[in-house]
Amino acid sequence: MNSSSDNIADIARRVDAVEAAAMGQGLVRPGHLQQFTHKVEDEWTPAVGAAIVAHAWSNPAFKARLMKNGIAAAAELGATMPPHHRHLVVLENGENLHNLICCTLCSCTAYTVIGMPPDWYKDLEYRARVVRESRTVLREMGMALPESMEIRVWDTTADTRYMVLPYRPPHTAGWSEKQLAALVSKESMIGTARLEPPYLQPAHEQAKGA
Amino acid sequence: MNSSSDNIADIARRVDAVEAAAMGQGLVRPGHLQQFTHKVEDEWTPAVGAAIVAHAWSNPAFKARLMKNGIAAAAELGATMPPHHRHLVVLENGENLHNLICCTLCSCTAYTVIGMPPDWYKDLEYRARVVRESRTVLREMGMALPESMEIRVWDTTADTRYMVLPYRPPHTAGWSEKQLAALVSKESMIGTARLEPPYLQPAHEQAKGA
Amino acid sequence: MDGIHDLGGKQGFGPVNFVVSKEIYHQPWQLKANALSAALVAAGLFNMDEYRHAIERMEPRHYLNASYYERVLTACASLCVEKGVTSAAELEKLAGGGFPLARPSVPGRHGRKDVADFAVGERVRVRNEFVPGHIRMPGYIRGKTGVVVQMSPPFPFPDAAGHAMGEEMEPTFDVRFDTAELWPESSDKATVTVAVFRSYLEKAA
Amino acid sequence: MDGIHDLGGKQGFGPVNFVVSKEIYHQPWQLKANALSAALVAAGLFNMDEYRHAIERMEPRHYLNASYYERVLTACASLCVEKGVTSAAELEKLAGGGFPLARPSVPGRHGRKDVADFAVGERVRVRNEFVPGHIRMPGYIRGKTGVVVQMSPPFPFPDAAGHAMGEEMEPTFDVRFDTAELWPESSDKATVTVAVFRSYLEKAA
Repeated sequence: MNSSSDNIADIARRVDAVEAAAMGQGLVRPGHLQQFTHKVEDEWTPAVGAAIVAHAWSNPAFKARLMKNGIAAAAELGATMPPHHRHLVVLENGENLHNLICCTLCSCTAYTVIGMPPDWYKDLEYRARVVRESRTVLREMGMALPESMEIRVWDTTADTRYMVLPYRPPHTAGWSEKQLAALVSKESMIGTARLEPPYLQPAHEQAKGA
Repeated sequence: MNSSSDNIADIARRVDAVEAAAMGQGLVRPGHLQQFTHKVEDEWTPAVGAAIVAHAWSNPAFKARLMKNGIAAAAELGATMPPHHRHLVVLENGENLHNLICCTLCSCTAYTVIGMPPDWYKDLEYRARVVRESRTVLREMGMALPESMEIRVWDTTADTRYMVLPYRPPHTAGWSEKQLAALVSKESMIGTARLEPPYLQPAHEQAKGA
Repeated sequence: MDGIHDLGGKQGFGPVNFVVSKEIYHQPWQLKANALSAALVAAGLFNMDEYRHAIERMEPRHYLNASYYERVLTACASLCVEKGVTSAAELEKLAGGGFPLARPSVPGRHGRKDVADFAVGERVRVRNEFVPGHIRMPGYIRGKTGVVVQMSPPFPFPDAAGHAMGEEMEPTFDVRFDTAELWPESSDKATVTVAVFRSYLEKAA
Repeated sequence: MDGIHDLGGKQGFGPVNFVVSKEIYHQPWQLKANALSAALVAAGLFNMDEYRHAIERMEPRHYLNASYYERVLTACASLCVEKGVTSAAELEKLAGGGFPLARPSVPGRHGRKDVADFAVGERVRVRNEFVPGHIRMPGYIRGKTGVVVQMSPPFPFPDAAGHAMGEEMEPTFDVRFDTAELWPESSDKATVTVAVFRSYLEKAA
């Protein structure tokens, strides 16, 4: 790769080197790491998206606004997006319609709304395969969709960001928004999970976390 | 890559493992390594191709047969090709025409005639770039061809094998076939070198071997 | 560029390692690298397209071997060097060893001024273009025909922005392709919708 | 398959490391691996297309990281396991550690019976096909138009032979393409001539 490739510095030391150089030029302020950590851990979590989903399920007028202008509707619930995310498009799943998000060229997501992208979303396997073999990949990931289910894959190649509005499980009629939000996972807003039976397994998290 | 990828066995031991397994089934005979070594070192050398080139330069009737049926003409000089090399096409360079061989999908060559492929021929850089940027790649490799020189690249995607018949340097009129053959390098039969001034540098081999 | 990063539709990869976990970073340096990239964008040292292109310019083997956050770091380091914040030698000294950077950039290009917007429902074709610089057209849609399903507000044209050639604003069109158009007889039945910049598109014949 | 091995025209790679040397192997194991592949082909354990396809089926990162002769070895080992000469566990035991093999094969395909030979000088188009198994059509010529410059004697059709589906003999046609057709405005002026099997071709419109 270059003349020094046989003796590459430890990755942690490489990070520190760039940080030191940037700080030396005043490009990075002291405290930036703490601020970023706070955002990642406390602000940009899937709970933001889950609240949006639960509100959209419960309030048809909000849902209509959300489908029309995602960023503005999300802002009603206090959600913000970074300046370069100029458009939020919400993709509504149906009983026989499944939406699925990816980014083949890098790993873009609406991270302030659905949370930071999972490892598998950023991995080469997902990026390479999901556009061409969506049904196969989803089945391998534990969700076997019937042939009658239409699959729409969305490749995040520009600064439009997508989030999936999951199909509301029929057994949740009458639930509070708080109860509904607790159901909504990051995976369901990416489209690698659905929330209604038979797709949602009770022990889903544990089974896949092996 | 697989579950054992964190503890991959030494490559020499992996070779020995496959050899032992194949020998155990009688697929590889004792002595095969010595026979193969003899072929690679003493039979499949660029001297075979150089003799063909020198004879073609010196004998127009042979050259005509060579251009028509490479395998049959090469056989006249004792050169053989493996069974899966079913066709040898000879590509004649001219004063303003340059042919260049590659194999983008793997690293195929007419190795019994021009010698085993060099490292750089098998490297990803040559395979990726030479079909799209032939003039640039040749210039980077030390041979700046004028714009007036037509370049024809040949990608060895099937079992037709190619060899370049270099342009005979004008100053070699009257030379013996032996003298001529001594001029002809493996690189000139691949097409990453030419033999006439100003392309042939006296210290070519040393300069490039750094 | 037709780079190694352009993975959509590439075959030979194994199963997705689908682990559901709340853990975002597994090592402190990953968080630090991510924070650093955010800080440098916020400071205006580079824009998102320059950042993405710096990742794409990594030597292909380095790109494929590196983890996501090593790619993030390599882009930050490469752009810091290219923009004069530091030097490769200084980074290697600070890091105490080799520091592989991205390979050099080539010139970018401007967007087309002669393309009108497309209407929702219109059939469009992705131009048969080969762009050596930054471009956000995945190779699998080149020359392919699809239908516009929606239009976005204007974004900076990546082929210019990725080379610091200014913010040329143009909309993208979400174009829906059948997988049968993209990979005939060699894909699962589905549609793939891709956000395509106006300059990459032409009316379908 | 649209695999990582299909490198023609891929951008982002650096200069060719052009070293003129008479040395063919740099380590004894490289010679041994090469000898082994020759012996196993001679013994009839596998044909050249199966061998090439086993290399192509290597996990993409493994393929790019491996040296040429590690790829040779991996193909031999994978085919020995797939054909029952030994097992993966036995190889790992013999080698004293992990032994990464190629990923599994998918079904191959037969050649077309409905294609006539093409004449020298005829304009032909490479079919817009996406074949998940072994194929010797580099991706950069898919859908492209060129001119036949010569025809070869018949060879085994790789898409069948690479999957042990028999030797279906058909000729290849050396088809000459302009680089301006292959990579418009993004290539050096030249022609590239590719040996293309009859089944991959159709008459140009």
